Amino acid sequence: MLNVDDIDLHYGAAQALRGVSVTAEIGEISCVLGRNGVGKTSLLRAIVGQKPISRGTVTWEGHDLAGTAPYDRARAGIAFVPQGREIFPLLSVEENLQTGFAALPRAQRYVPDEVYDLFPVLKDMLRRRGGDLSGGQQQQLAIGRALVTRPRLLVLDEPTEGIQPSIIKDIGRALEFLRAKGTMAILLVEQYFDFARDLADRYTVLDRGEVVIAGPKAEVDPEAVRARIAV
Amino acid sequence: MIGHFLVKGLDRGVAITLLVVLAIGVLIPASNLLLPEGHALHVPTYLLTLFGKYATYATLALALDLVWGYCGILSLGHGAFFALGGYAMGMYLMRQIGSRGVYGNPILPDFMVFLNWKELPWYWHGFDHFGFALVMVVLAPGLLAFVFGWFAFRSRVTGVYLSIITQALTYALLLAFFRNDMGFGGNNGLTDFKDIVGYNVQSAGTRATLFFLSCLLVAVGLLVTSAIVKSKLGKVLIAIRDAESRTRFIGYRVATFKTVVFTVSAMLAGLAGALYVPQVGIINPGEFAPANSIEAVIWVAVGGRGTLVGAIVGAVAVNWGKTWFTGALPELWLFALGGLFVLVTLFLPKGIVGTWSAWTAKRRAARDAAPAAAE
Amino acid sequence: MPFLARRLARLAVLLVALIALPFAGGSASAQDISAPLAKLATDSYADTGAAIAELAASGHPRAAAIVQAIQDGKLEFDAASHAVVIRGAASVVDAATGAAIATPPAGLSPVRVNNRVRTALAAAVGSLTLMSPDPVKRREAADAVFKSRDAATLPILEAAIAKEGDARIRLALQVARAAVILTKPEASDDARVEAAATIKERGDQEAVSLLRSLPEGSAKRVKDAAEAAAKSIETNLALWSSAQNALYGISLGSVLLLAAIGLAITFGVMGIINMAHGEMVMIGAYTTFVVQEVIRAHAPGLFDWSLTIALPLAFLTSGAVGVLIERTVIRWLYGRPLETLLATWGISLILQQSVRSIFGANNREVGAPSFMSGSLDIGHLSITWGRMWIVVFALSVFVGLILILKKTPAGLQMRAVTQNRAMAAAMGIRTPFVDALTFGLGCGIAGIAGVALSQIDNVSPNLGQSYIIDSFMVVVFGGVGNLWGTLVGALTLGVVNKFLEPFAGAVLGKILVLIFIILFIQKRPRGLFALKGRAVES
Amino acid sequence: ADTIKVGVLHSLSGTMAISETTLKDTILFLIDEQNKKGGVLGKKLEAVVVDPASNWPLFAEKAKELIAKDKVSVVFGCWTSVSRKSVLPVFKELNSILFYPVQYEGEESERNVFYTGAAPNQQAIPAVDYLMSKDGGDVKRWVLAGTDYVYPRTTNKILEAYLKSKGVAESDIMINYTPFGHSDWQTIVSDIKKFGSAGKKTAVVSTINGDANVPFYKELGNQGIKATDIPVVAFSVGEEELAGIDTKPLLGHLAAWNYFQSVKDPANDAFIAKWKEYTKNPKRVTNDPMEASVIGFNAWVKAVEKAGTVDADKVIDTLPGIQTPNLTGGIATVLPNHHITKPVLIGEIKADGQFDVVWKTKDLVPGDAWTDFLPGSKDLEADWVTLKCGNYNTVTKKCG
Amino acid sequence: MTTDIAANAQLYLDDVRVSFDGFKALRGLSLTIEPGEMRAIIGPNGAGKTTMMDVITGKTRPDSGEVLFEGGSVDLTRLDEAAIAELGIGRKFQKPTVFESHTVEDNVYLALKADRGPLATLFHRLNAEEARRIDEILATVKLGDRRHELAANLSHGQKQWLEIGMLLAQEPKLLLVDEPVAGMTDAETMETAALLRRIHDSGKSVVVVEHDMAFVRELGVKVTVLHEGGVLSEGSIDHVAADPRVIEVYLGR
Ligand SMILES: Nc1ncnc2c1ncn2[C@@H]1O[C@H](COP(=O)(O)OP(=O)(O)OP(=O)(O)O)[C@@H](O)[C@H]1O
Ligand SMILES: Nc1ncnc2c1ncn2[C@@H]1O[C@H](COP(=O)(O)OP(=O)(O)OP(=O)(O)O)[C@@H](O)[C@H]1O
Ligand SMILES: NC(N)=O
Ligand SMILES: [Mg+2]
Ligand SMILES: [Mg+2]
Repeated sequence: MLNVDDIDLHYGAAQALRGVSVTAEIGEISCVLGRNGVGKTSLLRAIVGQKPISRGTVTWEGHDLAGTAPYDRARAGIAFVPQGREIFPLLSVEENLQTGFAALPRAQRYVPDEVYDLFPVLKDMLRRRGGDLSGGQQQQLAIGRALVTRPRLLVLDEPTEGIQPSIIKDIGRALEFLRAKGTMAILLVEQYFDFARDLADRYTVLDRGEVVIAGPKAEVDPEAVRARIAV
Repeated sequence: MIGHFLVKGLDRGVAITLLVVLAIGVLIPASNLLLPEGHALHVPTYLLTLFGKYATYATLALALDLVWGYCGILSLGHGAFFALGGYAMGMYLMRQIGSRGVYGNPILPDFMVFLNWKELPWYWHGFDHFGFALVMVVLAPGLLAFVFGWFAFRSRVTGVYLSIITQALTYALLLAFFRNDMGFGGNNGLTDFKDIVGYNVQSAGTRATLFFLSCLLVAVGLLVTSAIVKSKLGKVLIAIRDAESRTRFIGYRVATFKTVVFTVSAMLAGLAGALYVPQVGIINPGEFAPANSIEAVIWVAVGGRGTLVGAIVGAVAVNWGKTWFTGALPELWLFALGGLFVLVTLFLPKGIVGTWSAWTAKRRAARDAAPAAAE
Repeated sequence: MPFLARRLARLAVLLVALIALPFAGGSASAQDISAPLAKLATDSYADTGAAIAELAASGHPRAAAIVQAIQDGKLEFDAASHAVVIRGAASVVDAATGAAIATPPAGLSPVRVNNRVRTALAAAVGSLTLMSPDPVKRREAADAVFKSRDAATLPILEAAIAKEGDARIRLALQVARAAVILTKPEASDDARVEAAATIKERGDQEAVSLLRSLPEGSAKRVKDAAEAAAKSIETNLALWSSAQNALYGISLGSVLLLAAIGLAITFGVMGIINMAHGEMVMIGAYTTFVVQEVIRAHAPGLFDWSLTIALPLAFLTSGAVGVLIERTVIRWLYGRPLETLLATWGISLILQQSVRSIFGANNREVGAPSFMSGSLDIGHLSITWGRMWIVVFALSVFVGLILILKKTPAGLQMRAVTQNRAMAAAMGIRTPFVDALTFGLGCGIAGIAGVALSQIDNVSPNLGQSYIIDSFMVVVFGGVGNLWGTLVGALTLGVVNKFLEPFAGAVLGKILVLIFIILFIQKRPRGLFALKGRAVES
Repeated sequence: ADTIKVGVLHSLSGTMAISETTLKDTILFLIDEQNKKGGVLGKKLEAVVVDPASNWPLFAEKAKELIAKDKVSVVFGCWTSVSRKSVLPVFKELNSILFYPVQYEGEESERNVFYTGAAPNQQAIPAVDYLMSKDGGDVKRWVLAGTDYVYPRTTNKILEAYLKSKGVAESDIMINYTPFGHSDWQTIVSDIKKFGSAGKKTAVVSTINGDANVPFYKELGNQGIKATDIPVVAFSVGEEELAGIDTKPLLGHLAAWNYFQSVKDPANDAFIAKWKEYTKNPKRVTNDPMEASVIGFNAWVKAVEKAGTVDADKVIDTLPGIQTPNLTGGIATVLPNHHITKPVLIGEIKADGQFDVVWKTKDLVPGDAWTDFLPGSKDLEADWVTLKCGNYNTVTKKCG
Repeated sequence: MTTDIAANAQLYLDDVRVSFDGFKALRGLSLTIEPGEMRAIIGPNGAGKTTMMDVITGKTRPDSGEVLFEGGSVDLTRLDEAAIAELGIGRKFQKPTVFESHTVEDNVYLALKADRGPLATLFHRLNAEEARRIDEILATVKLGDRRHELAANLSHGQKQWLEIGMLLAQEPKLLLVDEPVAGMTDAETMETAALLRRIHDSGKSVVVVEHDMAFVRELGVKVTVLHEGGVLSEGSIDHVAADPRVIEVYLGR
């Protein structure tokens, strides 16, 4: 399980996170919510190792991740679907997916069928360059690419952004399926509240870099959350 | 506009630099002319011309920084404009020699005589008039930059592609001027000048004047470029540098803007070249060498790309280092200079001035924050 | 060349004598050779040349040995006594008799050889070989007669033609015979017209010159036939010459390709404006030099293998320097591509000066293994073996590199890392390792290019500087980030250059190529093989 | 000062470092030797070395620095003509002395400069004469190939005029220019081959300079152009350049110089031995510009001793007439036109990278500043002793 | 008659075709926007919505077809991006692109409607009216407190807002808005809808591309559904939402 404990994060002199704590358990979907610029992405960057934290700890499966490089975190089973898709523009769709092989033992270096089941469009476009895809197609590719690494922690930053309604539903079903498999912890950042509410086992609401609401689904009133992010 | 700008627009660094440059422009020649040779503050003549050369390099760096630092056009051929200005001046100086050449030909420069040229090529006409030469000093590089820029920017040649074709341009000019058949003195270029507007180029007074003019050109160049970058035009240039196509989508004609600054920058470079030639006493195709243009880029980078003052500081610092190292460590100076470049990139990522201003900004922020914290 | 002709005439007489010898029952007695031997002792090139001819004409049994000794630099003379001796491994023998001399004179000095003497030697040795068992020598002999056109050789030529088994050599002999007949005013017009036709077979520039240099007063019929033959050869040669130009172009293109291909990785793929690229090439060339020095000193027999041995070593050396540079400098500059220009320029200065300090400022000698010497002739096309191998080598390196980049996981990772370093790390790719590997690969490839370029260019501290601009031109012209573009770009520039050079000259040709690049980029602002579409803009 | 400063102005980096570094070493070596002998005028000599980095304006700047800042008494330096042209105004203005040790195109005689390398009449013309002779192969057809700059251009202009005066037809002369550092010689070498297959004995006169020579000779060797077919006589290729080439395929090609390392002479042998010892390199070669440096240096030492001062004006006036042995058994005399007398030697390349001297002028040839074969210069004369002028016109009887 | 339609339309696309290396991104797309009309465009990922905007703004040249502006008086396919922008067509990009080394404020300042020539910009001074407009726009996009910060330091959503602000600053006649509410909270989504409606009410033509059905519903305007480079369905939101083909390819069950 992932344990983010009381972390601070700075961009130069500006502080983006103040004493933030979050957890994500295997077999659960933890949702992080908040308005624009409150620090959601910053939190995820701290977890995947793209941005160093200035205080606190991030532990994954009992190991403190301090000083662990992003690629070693990936190899430890953490997969990331970033905001803005971050597709490798000049690699073909297939090659984009294959970048995930780096974190895998030789025997597992193939693209699992569930990726194509979930996003059939990728199968049609294997040879097209990632950068040529439409925005929504790229988003699908980003999620598919993360799944290739068979993660034990899946970190998603606004995965529904730019995706057509039917596929958002598919993604929702897929996340439920992955949760049900019980091999994976899922940390989901979302603005699309209805989508988050349907999936969340646990909420964390951020405001101005601080946690303002946190707790398991049962203990948190969804409407309070909705109100909090509507300010 | 200039008036308004002088009052309001000039930031402190630029203002201080202006004053320093002008002060140097007056004090150094004064010391050279007025103080006796042995005096502690006497600046010897060879240093005067050396500093004069640095000043012209500083102007070239300014010109380059305008297009590279602010508009993202990495020109690897700016030396070409400098050299063209230099050749225009050199042709004037050559014509001034008159019949004092070794062959005593009143019209033809020596190199034409001994290669059996019978008459002056057409493009040499007019250069006996100082005014005409002066016009050509800005016109030749300006026109070349305009035509080159017009086509390249219209075709949306950007990034390294542009850099490399500017390099191809200067390289082609190098080879062309190098050809004796071109009538510019081939590899030897133009040299052995006698006088300029009637004054002996080697006389102390001429040297002092040229030095002063070089400093003045730096000052004017700095004033003009900082007026440009402070204006809305300057902001557009930066926008083009950051996101060219986005700039186009909000309605700015990127090609026009680029062509304009590129041309202005080339003209400034041409003026610098024109002052360079009488001070160093020779202009030859070597000035078109791609390596020279790359060096100019390096001056800017060392001083701090996108900081006008940095361009000046970089040009002077690198060249002073080069002068010093080539004399003091003739066999090791490449290690010293090369090492300097590596260290600057690693430890002063924004160049000397860029890093300095980031540092002072930080201190100012800390100072501003301190009273707030005390409240 | 009357001198040559005269001498060859004498040789021909000798040849006739030699051929006739067996049939005549060996009654011919050797002449006295004291006169030529005396000439050899005067230390005058003119006398030496004459002496060689006389020796060859003498039919003296010692003649061959003496001529051979001059050629080997073993013939010595004593200025005081005019004694002429041959220096053997352990002893000195009298040139005229072959008898060993117990106490050779003290002031012996070698009979000196210059071009004039060398020509005489070649003729003497060569013409003795019109019937030589060695086909190469026979062919050379035929060419010698073709050039001399001496009527006296006709009988031997005819004998040689009759005996010749090799069709090509027979043709050469026939052409030589035709040359003699064509320029012999007393031959019949029919024979001379026929000769013109035979000479046409030779088909080269020399044949044209020959056909155009008929003696005064030749019949119009003969002149017309000769002119027609010359015209036809010239038309044919013009075609060959375009093909030859194309071949030169491809060869120059391969050199450009080799020089640029490492840069296609460090600059094209990684986006580092690598001004130290040329120095990586230079390091490869110096590695070759060191390898050859070691081989010369310790295992001269391996010299033909020197390049083969140098290749992996150059790859490793340049590659290692590349990795070192990447780990110490470049890695801090990702995301600041323009600053790589500054840093690598500095590095390039340092590397140049290092090499200058270690190896000196001068050129160093890198020799060619035997398989790279000489030239390969196909029809009227000619390409030197060295360049031929460079073409082959450049293409192999290219193919290898394409395979690495497109077909291996490492290649995929390299491309991923350079396109989006942060995301590549998030996918589990060890970015520092891949960065170092990619830069090392680019530099290593530059290093092996250096091995090849050491064969055709200076091995000096400036070696890199002379390729850096061309390399950038090629990569950019072809389209940054596209290896195929680099290939086609290099070959195009090579061929364009070679087609411009004959009429524009080398300097203007180069200027025109640069203008061509500038104009071309206007048409295709992202190079020959431009990547298009959204993928590029993002 | 308790030392006499001697400036050394040779490129130690950049394209010319290949050639010039050796000359810097030579001057340092000579200074070392001189100091062992007690220096000059009882003072030790002190070298001031700077690096003008193959950058022509930098030559002028460094020359100023040497004279004005370091106050050197004399400067040994420059290789290319353009570097000399660049420093000329400096030497004139600051009135100092430059010894220029490289063969050059002539057309110059300056009061402050002493030219110890060959003028065209001390190299080019004798070389052509040799090739036209029986010994040289009775050459009838000529390729004049050079790097496109003033030295080759002028030399070829002179040669062209000279050849025509000897009755060579226009169509028997091919002139070709290439850029500095030209490296792809395929086309040109094959053109030469073609030009040479016209049935007349053909030779190449090469004024190809610097880096371009190695690829040129490599291509010659590979295309199989043998010296017995088409000899190449070079004016800028010496032992130093050959050290970078495998010379076996080049056997018999020629060079015209005023000195070869292989010349058997006691002075030369001694010099070579000391040089190798000084450089601690038994393979280190010597060459013509080195000899010119040696002559220049020794002449300067003699002149200073004779004048009893290092004062530039006095030394300049003392130098003409000074005689010093050259390394090939003759005596170099400094002439009133500031050039010197030299023997002309033709050497053939040997397999070991050395030259075999195959021809030599009987007498020393005095250097001629203004050639007799160009219309603009045939009336000019230089004489700094009686006429006090570098370009006296014998027709107008005026100076300059 | 097509010409009649064109003559009355603010924007007129007829049979526009675009292909990339053989892939047909637009296959005969026709669309007419009336002056002062607001239109919502939806459609599956890859349907060609962004490509359509690329065609209108001059980024992509169509292989064939007509793209006319202002009653057919201007052929947009012959103009470059800057000229089209100067005609009064503004665009918000799907992926936010702002001038990262300019402050938030300067980003808006550069976008403000004004003479775009080099000389005019050289001598331009920020006047009071412009300052007021900038304040107003920054308030609208809620970036007033960050106006002096570099745009590079904004979060993803804040950049989206800044893009909208820049679009407003241009005061275009026709606004093309690609996914304006991606990454916004539900409340912000509604605010944005209101903002667009206000702009529409002031007489501007607006084309909005979105996948957020709640937002589209809130706009309450005619909806065009694109699919595989052509129009699949058109009408009110309720109409298209009930279209089984739209449900099949887009909305899902
Ligand atoms: N340069 C290109 N090369 C190949 N295919 C391309 C290129 N550009 C766009 N496409 C394809 O064209 C189709 C249309 O893309 P477009 O971006 O217009 O879709 P969209 O409707 O905006 O989708 P989304 O809702 O996901 O943003 C997509 O399938 C995309 O992959
Ligand atoms: N590279 C950066 N440099 C400086 N400040 C930054 C940087 N990236 C983000 N910030 C600031 O840090 C704060 C948190 O940003 P973050 O990207 O984490 O927000 P977010 O919650 O993900 O917002 P959004 O919903 O818009 O994606 C914001 O105020 C933003 O302006
Ligand atoms: N003077 C010369 N060789 O340039
Ligand atoms: Mg975010
Ligand atoms: Mg889209």
